[in-house]
Amino acid sequence: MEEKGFTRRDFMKAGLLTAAASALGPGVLRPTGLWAGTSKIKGPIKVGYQAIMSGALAGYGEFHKMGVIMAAEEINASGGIAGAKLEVQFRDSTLKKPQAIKNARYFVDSWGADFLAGVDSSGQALALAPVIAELDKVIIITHAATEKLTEQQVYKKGIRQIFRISSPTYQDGNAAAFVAKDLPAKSWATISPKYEYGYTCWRMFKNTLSILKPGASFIAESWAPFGTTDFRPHINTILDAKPDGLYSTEWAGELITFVKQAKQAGLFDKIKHVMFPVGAAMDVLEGLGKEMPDNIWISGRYFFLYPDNNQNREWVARFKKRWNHYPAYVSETGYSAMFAIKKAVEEAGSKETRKVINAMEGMMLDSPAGYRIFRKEDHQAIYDVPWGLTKTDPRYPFKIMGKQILVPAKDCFNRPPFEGPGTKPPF
Amino acid sequence: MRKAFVITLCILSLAGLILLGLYGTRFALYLATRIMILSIFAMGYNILFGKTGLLSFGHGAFYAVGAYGMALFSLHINPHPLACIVAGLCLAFIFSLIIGFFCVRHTEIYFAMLTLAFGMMVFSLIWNLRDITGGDDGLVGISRAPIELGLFSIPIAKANQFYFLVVFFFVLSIAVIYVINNSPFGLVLSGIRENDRRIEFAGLPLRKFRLAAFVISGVFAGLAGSLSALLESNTDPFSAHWSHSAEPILVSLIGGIQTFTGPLIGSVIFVWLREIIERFTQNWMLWFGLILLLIIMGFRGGVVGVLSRIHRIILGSDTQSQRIA
Amino acid sequence: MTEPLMEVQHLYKAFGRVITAEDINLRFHRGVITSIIGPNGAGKSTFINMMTGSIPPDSGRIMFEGKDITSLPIHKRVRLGVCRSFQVVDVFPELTVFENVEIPILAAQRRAWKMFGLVTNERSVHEEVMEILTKVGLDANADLLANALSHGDQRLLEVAIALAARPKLLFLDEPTAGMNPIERKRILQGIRELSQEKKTTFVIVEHDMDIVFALSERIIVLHHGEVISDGTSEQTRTNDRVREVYLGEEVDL
Amino acid sequence: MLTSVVHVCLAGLSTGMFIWLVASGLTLIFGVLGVLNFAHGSFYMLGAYFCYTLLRVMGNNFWLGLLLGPLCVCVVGYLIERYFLRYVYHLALPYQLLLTFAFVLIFDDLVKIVWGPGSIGSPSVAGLAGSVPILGRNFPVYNIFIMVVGPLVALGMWAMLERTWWGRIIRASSSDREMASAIGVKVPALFTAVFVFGTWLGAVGGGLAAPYVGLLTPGMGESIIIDAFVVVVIGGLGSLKGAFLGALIIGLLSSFGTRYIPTFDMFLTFILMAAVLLWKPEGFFGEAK
Repeated sequence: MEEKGFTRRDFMKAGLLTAAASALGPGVLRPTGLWAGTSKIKGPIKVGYQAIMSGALAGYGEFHKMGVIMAAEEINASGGIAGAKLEVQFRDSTLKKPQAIKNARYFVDSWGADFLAGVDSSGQALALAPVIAELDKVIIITHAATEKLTEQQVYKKGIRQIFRISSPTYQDGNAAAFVAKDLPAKSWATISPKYEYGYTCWRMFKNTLSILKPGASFIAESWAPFGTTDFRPHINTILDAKPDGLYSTEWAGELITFVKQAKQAGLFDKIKHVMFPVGAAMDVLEGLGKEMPDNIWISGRYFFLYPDNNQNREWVARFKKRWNHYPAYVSETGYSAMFAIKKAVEEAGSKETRKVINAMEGMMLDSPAGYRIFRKEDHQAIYDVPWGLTKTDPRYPFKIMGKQILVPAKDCFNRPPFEGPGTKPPF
Repeated sequence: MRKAFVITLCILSLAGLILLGLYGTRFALYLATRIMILSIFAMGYNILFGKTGLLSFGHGAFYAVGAYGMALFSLHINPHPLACIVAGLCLAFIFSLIIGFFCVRHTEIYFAMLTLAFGMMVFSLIWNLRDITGGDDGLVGISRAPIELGLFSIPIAKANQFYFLVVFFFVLSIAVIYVINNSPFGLVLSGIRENDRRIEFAGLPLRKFRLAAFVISGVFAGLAGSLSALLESNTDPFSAHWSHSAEPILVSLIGGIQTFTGPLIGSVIFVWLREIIERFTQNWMLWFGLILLLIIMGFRGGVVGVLSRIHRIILGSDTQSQRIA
Repeated sequence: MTEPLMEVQHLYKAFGRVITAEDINLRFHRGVITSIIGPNGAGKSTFINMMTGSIPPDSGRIMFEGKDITSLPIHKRVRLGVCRSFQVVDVFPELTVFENVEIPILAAQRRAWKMFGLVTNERSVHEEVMEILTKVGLDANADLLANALSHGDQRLLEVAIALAARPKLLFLDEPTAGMNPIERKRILQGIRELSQEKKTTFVIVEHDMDIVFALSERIIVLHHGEVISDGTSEQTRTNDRVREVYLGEEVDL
Repeated sequence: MLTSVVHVCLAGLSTGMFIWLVASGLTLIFGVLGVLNFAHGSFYMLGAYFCYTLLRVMGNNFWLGLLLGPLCVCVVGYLIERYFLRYVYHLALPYQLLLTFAFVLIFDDLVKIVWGPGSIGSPSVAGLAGSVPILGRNFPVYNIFIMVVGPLVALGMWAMLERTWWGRIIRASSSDREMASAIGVKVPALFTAVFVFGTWLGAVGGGLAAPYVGLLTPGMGESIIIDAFVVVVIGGLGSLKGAFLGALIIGLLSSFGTRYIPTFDMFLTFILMAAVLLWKPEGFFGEAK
């Protein structure tokens, strides 16, 4: 009961702060030099950031870097973190776990990092957990989505150094089910990646949707191995099953390939309700351009047209000016991670791990994606990301998220203690 | 003279390893541990590659099998590190025996391709048998429980404690591999590399010897894998991938294929060089590729080969007695 | 007479339409130096290959010391005592001369599987190696790499490796090819001496008729896979079919 | 049911032909030069990127890009053979494999540096876009195009090798290098020519792949090279006929495997590869050793 109470209080706090912030208006995140006068922290604040920078997913590393570098520039231009300079070093995480561990150890033990951030792969994030406990530095995960990280490693095992600023599989699985329940589709199928991320999201989607809409059926699954370039056999599997709706957690280049091949096979004509939980990623939208069909449900960890407020609009404009690019979701999470560090250090008045953790637990962060609260129990950032339908907009050379539905994070994120009744949506 | 020199060098190296363990920073210890694990992998592999002359593209599978065997035993049966390592070795032994039984029927490119196929089968199994292996997440939460030895127990949880456990296995492996290389059996393996047909006419069962070399190298790969699972406290399915199988080949090549110390020196350079490259660029593949190119085009004997050539020139000694076992 | 060392019964082998062994029936007795001759393509190499296990016969039986060895693999025949040398140099090129001979002796002394123990400690093996090297006159070159030897010495080494397997029956495939007269003399002398020890029985395939007639106590002539003559050198010289077969060729019988 | 089987078949055939386009050059190079070229995947990648760039420069003319792009890659292939590979022919297998592996690393990063790390969506080909209905389900025109080009390439190579003076020389040199040079064939020059031709085939495969896969990524060669290896192996190393058949089998196997035995799709491919190596290592059309 008490744990539930915490949650409620956090949300109330969030609500209050949201109100307060909107009263203050935009520009909360603007560099102001406000901290120039506060107590100084010794030496620069060093952040070791790792992401995939080679191979087929190298584009993600690039997007991470854009957001992080821009944040560092803004923070340092306005007097740094409590007077201390923010320094960031990047390393290629590849997809292999030993590489991620070596990077983390290098950052902390050799380079002297005060914070770690980044990480794309869920497997790597899980492998890093015990290492983080040993190194005793705060890490902010900006992409890896596995719910096991926060539920098991942080909540159950108590590795409090781990925080996640990006939305987890809940957004891809549970939130999708909330959207799907209002669609006329009754039978669902999936083409998803043949690894844990794909399996987990589909399981979550199925579980939640079958509670929300008892008549729903799940009739076909086809799993595409990592690096699939030919989705036609998978598409055939789905077309044979004739479902009303298709749910697919394919992402990055594979989603581009899949959409193109599905379009050729006429999949979008036969299946009217299609959901891509990671379809709102910039690389996918830009890569597909006009070839992305209209009226597909897409979401992501952040979409640059949401929230539709001045703060986000200005941030996107700044980003576009700096990089000649729209921010991808990892750009936003990377950017916000730097500001999360800034805020936590300044609130703690120290970069000491214990104090920073205490400051960050339950901390509210105002960010381009809106208000985030780091849930105290599992250190998962709670923030809302919309689902929406793709549509053509003459202002952009690619499809954007048109009609948007917001499933509030508090309604679709699993809740501590993560087991037993009332911990999984719907509540 | 020469023998005394080698013995002095060995003692100095061991002293260096111990001093590093006592006074090294945590990152230095970590890198050194990884170098030693890679060395065990590469030196074992070189029994098959450098000694017997068979190029395998599937030994990553045995590394992975060792790691998963160790991890499964630790998570489900008993976390005693030595028991877990033995479990990993047993599983690696069984796998290399079965896979080797098929693979040693061929040599050269056919052997390489067969090992590639079997290695990727293991990779695919690890990836797909999620209930057992955890899929791409791997097995996490492998603890470094203290080694209980009846009356007393040795803790290995801390980096420097674990370092000494790896040093123990590292030195043991070097000794065992040295003896195997210089045993009658090792001489037969050299004979197989030089002229496999003639081995049969010497009255020796060629395939059985090949299989034995295959299994020995597989078991050392398993040892390396199970130590790595303890080090990183998780298992990685990519360790069974062919690209990981290529690592001991690269290492041997950098150090020198047909030398005893080649894989060892190669491991040091491989890990260290990559660490250095990664400090100034994220395009490490480009630089690594260029260095590889340089080695193949210019320094085919590897570092050890080049060093011994220099050594020979300085001493002006004859070419025969300078070959390293 | 005593039981033959090796007995070949109704041996038949064909490659496609080419018959390389046509109902061959032969007996080899202990201590008799036998030569097999015949024009090119007579089936001499195939015969050796079948005897030593490289090629299985299509039909027929091979008995060695009363045991059927027709389907035994090469190394098991060697262990029983059937061995051969090769026409082209076939040594272990990057090993020393000593090690070249050491390998078959390790096998003969059943020490080849020993993994834990240095090979340098194998005293009894070393003695036997030096014994054989002395016999063929390579003892001074023991520490050289095999491919550093002259061609003639490599041929000697070839024979030494074959001898090291302790063969009871040794097939020598053109043992003197590419040797100079001095080396040739040495090897012939060696063969004769070894034969007199009665431990090894030699069967030689040779082109050089001088050697054949100087050395052999028995000569077998093969032609198109058939035995057309089998007897002493005198019998061979006077055999009509042999003369017929060799008529078109520049061979001085 | 019928629709399903037919479409699974069609998907398998087009996948097979797609792999064949890459494997053809690989198997030719192996057959003649005896080198298993890891970097073939890089030629495929470079082919795709060069074609794409030229296509962009020259007003979206796919055919002009496909004509000129692979020629640029041929220059790369020439340099590699002439200044690197030539010096390792006499060396053991690992040196050859690792030399070509080094180029994989180098080209993967070079592409990332030159063209950017992100994936690039490739435009569809005018005239070959869209799809046609077959038994009530659409099938892409471009796949049909690939299914036509594949056999044409095979036929062209067969004609070249079996019917021309060049082909005879190539076959002669691959079976006996010394003999060929004894009768006056300039073997090194011939090897360069064959390597460059193989490179061209790989690059054309890449150029054709971009619209097929729909996207270009750094490292795209690595996913295809293993498939191509498998095809070359089960076809019998160096046999063109075998590789063609092997590609069809692998294509169909992966298509039917994905549809009907989805858990072990990748496993099946490697089981087949191992089985062929064990029972018929010379491939479907190879001669016994």
